[in-house]
Amino acid sequence: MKYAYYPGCSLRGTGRAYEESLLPVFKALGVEWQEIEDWNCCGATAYMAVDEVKSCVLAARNLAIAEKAGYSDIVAPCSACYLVLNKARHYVEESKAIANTVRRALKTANLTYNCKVKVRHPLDVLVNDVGLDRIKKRVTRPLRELKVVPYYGCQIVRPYSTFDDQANPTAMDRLLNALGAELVYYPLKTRCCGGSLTGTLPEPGLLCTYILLKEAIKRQADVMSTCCSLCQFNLDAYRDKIAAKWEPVEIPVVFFSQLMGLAFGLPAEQIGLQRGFAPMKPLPAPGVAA
Amino acid sequence: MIELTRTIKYEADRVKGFGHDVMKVPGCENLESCIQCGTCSGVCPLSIYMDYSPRQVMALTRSDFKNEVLRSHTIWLCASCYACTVECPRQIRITDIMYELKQRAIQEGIYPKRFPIPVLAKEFSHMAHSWGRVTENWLVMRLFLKTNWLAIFKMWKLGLGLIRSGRFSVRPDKIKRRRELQKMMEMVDNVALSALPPALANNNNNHSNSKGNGQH
Amino acid sequence: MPTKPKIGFYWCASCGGCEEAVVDLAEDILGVVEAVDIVFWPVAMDFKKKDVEAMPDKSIVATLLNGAIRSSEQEEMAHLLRRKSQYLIAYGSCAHMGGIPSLANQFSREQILKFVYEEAPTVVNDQKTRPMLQFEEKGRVVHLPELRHVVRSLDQVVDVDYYVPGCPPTAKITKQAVAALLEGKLPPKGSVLAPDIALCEQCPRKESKPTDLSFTEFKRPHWTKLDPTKCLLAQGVVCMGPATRGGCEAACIQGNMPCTGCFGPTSRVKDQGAKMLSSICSNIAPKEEKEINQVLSGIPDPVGTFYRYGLAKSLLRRKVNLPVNGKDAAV
Amino acid sequence: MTNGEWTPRIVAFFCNWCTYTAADLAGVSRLKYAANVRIIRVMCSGRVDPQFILEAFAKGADGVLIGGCHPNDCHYSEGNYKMLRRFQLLRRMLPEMGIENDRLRLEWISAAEGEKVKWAINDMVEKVQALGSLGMPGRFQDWDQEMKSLEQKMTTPEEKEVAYAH
Amino acid sequence: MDNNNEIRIGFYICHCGSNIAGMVDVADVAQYVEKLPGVALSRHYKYMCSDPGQELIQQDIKDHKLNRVVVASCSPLLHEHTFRQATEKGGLNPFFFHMVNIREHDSWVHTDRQAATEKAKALASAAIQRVAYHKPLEMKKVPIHPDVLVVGGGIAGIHAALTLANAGKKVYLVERDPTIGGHMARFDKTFPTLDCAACILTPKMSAVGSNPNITLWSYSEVAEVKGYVGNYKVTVRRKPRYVHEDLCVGCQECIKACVYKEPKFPDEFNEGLGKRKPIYIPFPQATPQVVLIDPETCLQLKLGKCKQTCVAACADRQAIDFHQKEELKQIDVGTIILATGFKTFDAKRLAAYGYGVHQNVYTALEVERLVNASGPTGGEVVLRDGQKPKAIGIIHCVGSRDEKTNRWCSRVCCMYSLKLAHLLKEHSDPATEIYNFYIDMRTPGKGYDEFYDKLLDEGVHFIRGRVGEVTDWAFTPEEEGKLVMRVEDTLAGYVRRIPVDMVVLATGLEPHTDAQAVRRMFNMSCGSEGFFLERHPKLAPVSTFTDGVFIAGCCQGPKDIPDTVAQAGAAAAEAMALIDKKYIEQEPNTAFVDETDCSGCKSCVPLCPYSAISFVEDKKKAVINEALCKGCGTCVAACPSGSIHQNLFEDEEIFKEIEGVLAYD
Repeated sequence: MKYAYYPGCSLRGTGRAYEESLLPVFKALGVEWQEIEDWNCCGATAYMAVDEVKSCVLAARNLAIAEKAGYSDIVAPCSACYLVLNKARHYVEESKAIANTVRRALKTANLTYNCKVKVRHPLDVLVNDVGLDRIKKRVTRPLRELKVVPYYGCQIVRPYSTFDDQANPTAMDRLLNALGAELVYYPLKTRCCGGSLTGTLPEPGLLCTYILLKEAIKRQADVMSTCCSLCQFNLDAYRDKIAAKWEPVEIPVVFFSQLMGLAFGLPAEQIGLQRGFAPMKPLPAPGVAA
Repeated sequence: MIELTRTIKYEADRVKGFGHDVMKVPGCENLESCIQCGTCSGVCPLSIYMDYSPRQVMALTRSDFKNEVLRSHTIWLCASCYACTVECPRQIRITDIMYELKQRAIQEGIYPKRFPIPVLAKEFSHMAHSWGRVTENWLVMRLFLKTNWLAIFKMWKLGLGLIRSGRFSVRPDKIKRRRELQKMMEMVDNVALSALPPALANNNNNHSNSKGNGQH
Repeated sequence: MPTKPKIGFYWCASCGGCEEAVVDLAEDILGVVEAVDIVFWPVAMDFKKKDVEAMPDKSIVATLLNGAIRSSEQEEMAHLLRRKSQYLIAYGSCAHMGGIPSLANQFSREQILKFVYEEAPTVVNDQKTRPMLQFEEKGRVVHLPELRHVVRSLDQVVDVDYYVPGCPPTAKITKQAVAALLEGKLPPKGSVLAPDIALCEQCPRKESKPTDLSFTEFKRPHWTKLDPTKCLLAQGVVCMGPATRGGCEAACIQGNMPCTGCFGPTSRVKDQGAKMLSSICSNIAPKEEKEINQVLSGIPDPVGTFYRYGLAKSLLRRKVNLPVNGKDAAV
Repeated sequence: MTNGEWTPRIVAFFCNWCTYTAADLAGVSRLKYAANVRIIRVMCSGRVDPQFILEAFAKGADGVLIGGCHPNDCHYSEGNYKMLRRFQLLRRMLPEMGIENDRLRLEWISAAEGEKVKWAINDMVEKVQALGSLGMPGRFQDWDQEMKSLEQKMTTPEEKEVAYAH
Repeated sequence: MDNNNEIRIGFYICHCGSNIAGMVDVADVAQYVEKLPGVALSRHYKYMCSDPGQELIQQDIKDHKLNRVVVASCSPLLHEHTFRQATEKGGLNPFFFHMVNIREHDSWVHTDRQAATEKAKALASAAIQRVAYHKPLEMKKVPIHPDVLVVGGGIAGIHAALTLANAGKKVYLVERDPTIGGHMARFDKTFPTLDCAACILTPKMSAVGSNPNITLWSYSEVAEVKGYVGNYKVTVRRKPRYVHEDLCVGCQECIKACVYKEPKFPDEFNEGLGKRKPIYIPFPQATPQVVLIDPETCLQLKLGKCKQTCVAACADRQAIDFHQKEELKQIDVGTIILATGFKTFDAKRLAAYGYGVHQNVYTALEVERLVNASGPTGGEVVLRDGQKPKAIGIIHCVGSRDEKTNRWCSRVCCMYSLKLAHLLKEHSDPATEIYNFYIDMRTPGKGYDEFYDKLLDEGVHFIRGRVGEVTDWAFTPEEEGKLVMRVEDTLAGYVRRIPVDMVVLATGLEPHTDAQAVRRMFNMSCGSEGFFLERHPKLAPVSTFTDGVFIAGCCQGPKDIPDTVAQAGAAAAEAMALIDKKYIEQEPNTAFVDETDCSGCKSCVPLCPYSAISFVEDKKKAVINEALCKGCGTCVAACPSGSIHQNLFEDEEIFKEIEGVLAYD
């Protein structure tokens, strides 16, 4: 099966390390994808604050393009994109009024959307479609000595829990386990990182970030693993400010796909590891730790 | 001298029909069944900074206290993490109600001057609308130009870091068929014209009941 | 010389089988001819409409009319014969319930004409010529009767005294009817002159029907090798016997074919098809929708199966959304 | 027809144990639903003879709603399955006779599901409203209009007195 | 009756105060009906079900020579019986009556007066057309077997069984667990009187054990139920306890002698907080006083290898039998009382409260055992980590009033939380802080609100707010190592973080997981929430839609002990009323075959779920056994030649009803 790939704006900007690591990992596992032709911004949560219906239309255009190209699944790595595309799908299904407007808007571009395309997160694809067995087989450099905090963030499980438990998601836990990493119990795995506020109301946003980083350090993790480009940026980028306000919180924050790349033996710079502000300590050479 | 404000509410302070209007919006219907248990506030990671707790926003909305709700910080503090929506024992889609309230505040221009969130939302939608995609550093620059341009200089270090780590886009990203997208949006406006919301309600002598910020 | 009772025969929309059935009385027909004076029988004797019109009202003791009412001419003749007869008897399934011709009630007049004159595979009619109601040539005007939109049983057009069921009625019930008429031993008006009990009662295969029948499939008789001794329903073939008035002595079953219902329902049933559908479906084995439908797929044409002879007299009479009154073109 | 505006007339056959009781519950709970449905009580949905359905249509119903116990819940073990099987064939046959599927509906409603009575009735009324009137009695009259002129010409006043057998 | 067969119908429409008249123009309906054919008289009256209303019918029958009666009022399920009686008292056969439901099906569910009035006219016209076809009938009488089956040995089952047995009825009491006593046996004290649950329950338990009229089958389940009211045939599955009940004297020597010197396995009775051996008795006052062996942990039963020290200890009593097998018992009873109780909500379903993750989060039932003097800690409040809590939070409504789990209020949690707060306070250091987190405090009941007042006086904190999460991540120094409860104190208007040592979850009550299977077995209904459905919420609260089957206690819905006992008594009384009457009258709605019409096609025979239809070989006709027929009418609908009829639901009657409801335009 070939997946329609929807990168979203942030994977082309601050979150480019996500794409840089995810696509090679997909390739290594034989997952086939094709980027959606002329995709547009999903609207993100900000657009919903301006006009809910337009935000649906924005998202639906992408779904419609994928549907027209005959795809059944669209992969959206950014949690906000994942949520918004899913939300558009739900609204079109549930509300006649919205469905009607969306249909008419799409029609101006000769597009239709019949809710046939499912919105998937790469974690879902990797754990449920590819399967942990196939992933395990591909691991050449198990991450045995690495203590990892699995951080999911909010929008991947909320409000639509399509592939994992809403209160206690485990897909990334299982995935990291398969890579050989040691998991750190982390009760904040779905707590909001404050990402949508940091740019506008720094204090509340930074506090959210600080709590997450502090708790990860307190629980003696080596690295935080995220599955959302906005979470990663937010947790990674404001350390100076947090240090100035509270205390230094030095812990690398990477994408789960980067950890997969490491475990698959891909070179660090090919999977964007150099892009983080808090550098990850290089792993000992294979065999040393094992 | 202590400064006194009126805190009692008279019926004239209500904007009758406001709650009803909100509850008619798709996704906001369940608000009717709120039992004021406070779960939303209990799980909200941002509730520590809110002037009204999410629970209070629900109660005020339902009771037509439109001015209080639209002026509250709460709606802007909502980071849309959906924790309240998922935990609510009445399955009220609180986050979606917050969106609805934000939209109304923006439509009616009720928010603090130079308050960055609505500006960001507008800038974001404008960029998404006209370019089809959003380039984050461009967005942030536009935001600061419109709100607090001095802040740009405070951000120099982050910007530099982004440039160094190759995460800074110099040229904005755009889609090919921008006209197609705009036509779609125009169609939404056409559809919406036939169902315009009631004219902006006139806020009468409202004495905002501003409470101290519940900082931890 | 005492006058013999006057009898008439007439046919409307029918295949001629009923006329054949009268002839099939064989030597007994002579007895009938002996006993009565046939004053009208266009199939066999040369009478004209004007001869009938000339008769005094009620001067015919009984008219046996067969065939459904399909055209204005048939309708007119029904009225005429009604007026001239003391007893008007609907003879055969078509007059009784609409018969096979009333299956046309599933289609509009336009659909039928179009098919017959333009679309049927054997038709060559590039000009799309159709019969006209009126045609004038060299000063002579020819009229054709108009085809009605709706096919009707006789009693949907005029008042009917008795019914002799069957497609065609058997010699036995015809004789019994004529005898009852001549002897004046008639049941209450409106009766069907056949036993008011379903066919199974006289079916030779009754014994072979199990008491725990449940259907897991339906077979079509022309695709199935049928056991000539076993109940046909027990063999998975839709046999209308349980929902059909007896009196035919199970002629079809004797020929190893299922009953198709030509004698119509018992007096206790308003809609023969609905009743048979109810009975058959109740006894289907599966409980899941999908499996039920799988079993029911063995009945590809429910209307044709359950209403083969009685669509005109069914509760709905006709496909309900077909046009009438010249609003033909659409369908 | 309230205020001259057409609204559908729906005949419902509700089983005594589940759906009829659920309709009572809807009443006790003061749920509000469309007034277009007339409920006829039968002991079991298995009692619903397809003749009743056709008769209801023929006598002027725009829709027929049948309510029975949920599968496995029939007070008489399996009466509801018997109705389900008839319903499946009727759903194939009625469209062939020009009656849309939305006009005949089978719902499983347990005694506790007053809300479902409300929903089923409102939903059905909405769907039948969209289909418009079936109006069989009127249609029968329309159909027989084509016989009127001949009938006028051919019958004496006394004959008209005689009611036709149908 | 009358000589000339003229139909003379009396029509009565009831105002039901304003219940009907408020939405239906009753005078207009009466006027409309008066003009319908066959109607001799048409009236509207304030309350038809009142004595004067009924007398009106009786008088009219005499004065106006009525021979049919139609009443348009409430649901026939409510008052059909009343009006049939009135018709009978007026001198007519009671079945010359028909009832029109214009309250539940009309006035209460509509908002447009004109539409509601038109509907009432249509329904009335249907009844008028139908009633003319009614025939005189007689009620069917079914004899009642005097024995009773009580299912479930909690306080409800115990009370019902004792009530019946004391009245001289023979009772079979079937309990799934090894002992009767149910949930109540595990409670420490009962609210609001704080009397000890065991002290008031165990005398009743031993009374059950010793009552000669009660056959107690513990560790048993009902496997099959056949038949109908008055004559149920029930199969009971008796699970093997590997100990002969009649031989065991309850000396418990075997337990002492078990090869396991110390109790090792989680003890079900103490919610797993204590330990037991493979051979055990659930608790000291268990009834019957008989030990049992758990095949999952017993070495002999699991591995086939053990010294069997227990057998030796039992000596010549020879009560232990490792080869005991499951047994099936058949019994005949006339009536059944179901008192199968409830299960508590599984707190793991609410991940936010961390039950099963954080070891110091407890369920209320665990705390009942923890504060009980004969419980695993001897009544001392000691946490799983051995510490004594200094701050305790009790969360109300766990698995109640929540759309995502259970929608309903479990009714007892507020009161038992108050009770536990009191007991925890009593059993802990006086400085211990106890917080109750509630949404709404619900304390209706005799002495209940006074109990709440008492707790307020005792210094227990009450915080109005549903707890958002219980977590172990600390933000402030005083939170380190504690469980933190994050909640909005909705009355103070602040979101608070409260560190505690122990969290108690007041879990709600829900139906047993097998409630659906049980109700199917007994042919009953469940409400949407899964509790057994009563025949009428007000007027028949312990009856079900199946005659002769009654329900009591929490299987019908959450309730406290007094209400449970009251229901159990009521159910016993209902059963006794049937037994002592010796028969039950049933609707004569049976089907019958008209022999002259039947063709013997046999289509109907397999349709009857009660095998009431048989094919009589010598006549070659189908015949219906009236005693077996339950009146569903399926065969009537399916008879292809229209030769089966059903009393009260004749084809013509229904055709007329169809015509009638469509007649009004």
